[in-house]
Amino acid sequence: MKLGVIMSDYRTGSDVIDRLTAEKLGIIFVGNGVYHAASKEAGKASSILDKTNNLYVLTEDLESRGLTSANLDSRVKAITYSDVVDLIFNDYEKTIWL
Amino acid sequence: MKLGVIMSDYRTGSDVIDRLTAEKLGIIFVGNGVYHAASKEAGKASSILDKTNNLYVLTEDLESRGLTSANLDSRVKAITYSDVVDLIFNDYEKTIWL
Amino acid sequence: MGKLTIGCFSSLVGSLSLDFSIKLAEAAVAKGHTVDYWMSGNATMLSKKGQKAFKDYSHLAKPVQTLLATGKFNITACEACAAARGYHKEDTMEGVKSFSMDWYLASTFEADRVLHIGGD
Amino acid sequence: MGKLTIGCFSSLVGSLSLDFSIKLAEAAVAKGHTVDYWMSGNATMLSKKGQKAFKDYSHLAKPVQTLLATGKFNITACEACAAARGYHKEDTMEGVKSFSMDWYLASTFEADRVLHIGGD
Amino acid sequence: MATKKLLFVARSLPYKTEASRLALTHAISSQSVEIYLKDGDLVEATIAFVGDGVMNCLKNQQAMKHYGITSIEGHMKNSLLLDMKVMICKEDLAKFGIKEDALLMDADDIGGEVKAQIVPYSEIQKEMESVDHLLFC
Amino acid sequence: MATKKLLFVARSLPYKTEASRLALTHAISSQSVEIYLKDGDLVEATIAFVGDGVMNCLKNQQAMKHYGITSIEGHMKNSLLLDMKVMICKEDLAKFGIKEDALLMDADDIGGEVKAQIVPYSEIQKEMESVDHLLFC
Repeated sequence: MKLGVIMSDYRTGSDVIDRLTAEKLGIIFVGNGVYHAASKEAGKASSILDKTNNLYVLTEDLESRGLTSANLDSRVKAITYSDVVDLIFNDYEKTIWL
Repeated sequence: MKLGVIMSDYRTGSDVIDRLTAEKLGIIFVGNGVYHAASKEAGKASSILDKTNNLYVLTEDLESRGLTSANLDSRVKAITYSDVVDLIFNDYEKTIWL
Repeated sequence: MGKLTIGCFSSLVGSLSLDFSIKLAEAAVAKGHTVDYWMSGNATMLSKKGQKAFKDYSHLAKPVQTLLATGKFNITACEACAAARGYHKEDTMEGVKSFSMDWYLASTFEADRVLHIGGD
Repeated sequence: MGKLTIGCFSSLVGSLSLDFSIKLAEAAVAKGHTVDYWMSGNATMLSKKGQKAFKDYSHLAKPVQTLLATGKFNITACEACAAARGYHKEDTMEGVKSFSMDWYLASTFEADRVLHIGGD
Repeated sequence: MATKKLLFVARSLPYKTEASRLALTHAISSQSVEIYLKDGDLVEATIAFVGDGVMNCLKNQQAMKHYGITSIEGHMKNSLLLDMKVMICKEDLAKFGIKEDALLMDADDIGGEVKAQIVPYSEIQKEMESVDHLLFC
Repeated sequence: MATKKLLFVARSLPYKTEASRLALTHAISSQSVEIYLKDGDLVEATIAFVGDGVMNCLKNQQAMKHYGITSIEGHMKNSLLLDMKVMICKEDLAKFGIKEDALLMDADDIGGEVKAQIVPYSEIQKEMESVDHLLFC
């Protein structure tokens, strides 16, 4: 299964991602999910970032919150709405929203 | 300060309670907060229950979720809406909603 | 007897917080207290007239009318919050007032207790 | 080109999830895809006509009209969810249809992709 | 003639949001979907409860008594009456210490023949892989 | 002649809910509350950001550019322009590694004279004790 996960929250949903398995897994951080990609707590990055190499963050949602690519974990790629559409149609067979 | 906390959630808000200090602190579990009073994870009760001796749960919300006083931690007292009103007016000077 | 000001910001159906706040108001009024009730944010959904009662959804229009009839319950919606959601004068349930946010702040002046239910 | 079915269950203002879903629909339609858009739960708030534009609140009525004009965007509200909230025929924004929940399930039959935004 | 398979995965606690209730009512509505489709075409919906979502499956929910709304339990019963597949995650029940006798497991009393299934997470994962579309809520 | 003091405590992340935005707009509305009160009576509102709520205070929020809505930062600026007391929890900033230069600290550019204050949690606790009503959101 090629599974795209749109992660929209910061404080809930990590438990779901922890045990998901997929042949190919992608995580797109949107909404308040962007804090996983652009903030650290006590110096530590979110453990979700260790789950896969296919990590994306929606630029619009990052910038709306006063964050920029300078804040971004180096493993995460900044993308646009247009890119999200392409990921959904071309890279993953199923997409879920958390 | 005599502070009443109405705790309406299970997965968020514990961080706020952890560092609250009050001369008298009461916690009333309502909504999905009732799981703090009536469920255990891996055999352990919610750590919020250690915060004060003044612990209450709203019977209506407990029963709506299929839980009963048999599930309740022995430190928590089951009360009604009418009791909540009395706690707000008579026992605490300020009330917050988490 | 005291005055309780409740500010509710939670959406109508799908969060029982609004149901809690109305039941709390009922219990307070039953004990002789007066209640000022402020709806802001998504809680302004409660002010919409014509809510149809289904068993699957909270139906709070009726308890609000019963509370209003006691004379001990004032209910006001945030005007801008309501208009942003498409609720205008003709959409509003009977007995519900509409003011700007300072109404809520003013209500706390005389209140013995304030309960602010701040989010969804 | 494909078909995307989006089901959105989030409230109008106060959760940017609804904004996300409309912007995603815009991006999909701009690329030539078609979009079926299902509003259920509190997302039916989007179907209310007369939403006033303020700078402090999301205003999605306009992008919905622009999407409808492309002919590649269908938008339907859950009939019961809307009625429970007091939204009836006369309350509904132009171009928005109203069906029972099976419309959403049927839409997924031909959909290449489904995105279910399930809560607030 | 084709069948499309959907899996609703309910991961949220009941009542605070409508997520689990609407997952069930939407899944149930698959039963009347033919009116929109060609003869022989079908949409088949399954529902799985994971994580905090297993709390939706407790029996004796008194939501009607206290709040005048149907319980989630009632919707589960309807889905079983309609022969839908309902899965509940075994590991999550164990985490919360919930035993089978505390759960709504069947619709016997209203004539249902199908039972809810307590299954390991791995089986839910398999179901996730086999369906056409996944709907988390 | 009396003054009632309120403290709004914003503990939620911005944007996903309106909680922090409405805390600020309601607090600001204390400035026009006299029309409902007797001469000399006042309601004074203060706002504190704690926990995840400190994220509301980041500057350069581009919500208007991307979503057509005013930023939380804009509301903070307005509250400082109106001489309201705005507190931001020092320990929570440290936890997230956020430095003062990343925050909206003043409304200098629009003529404001008051600055936001980065304070230890203990000072926010003291404020909680001294006010008449506490409004968490």
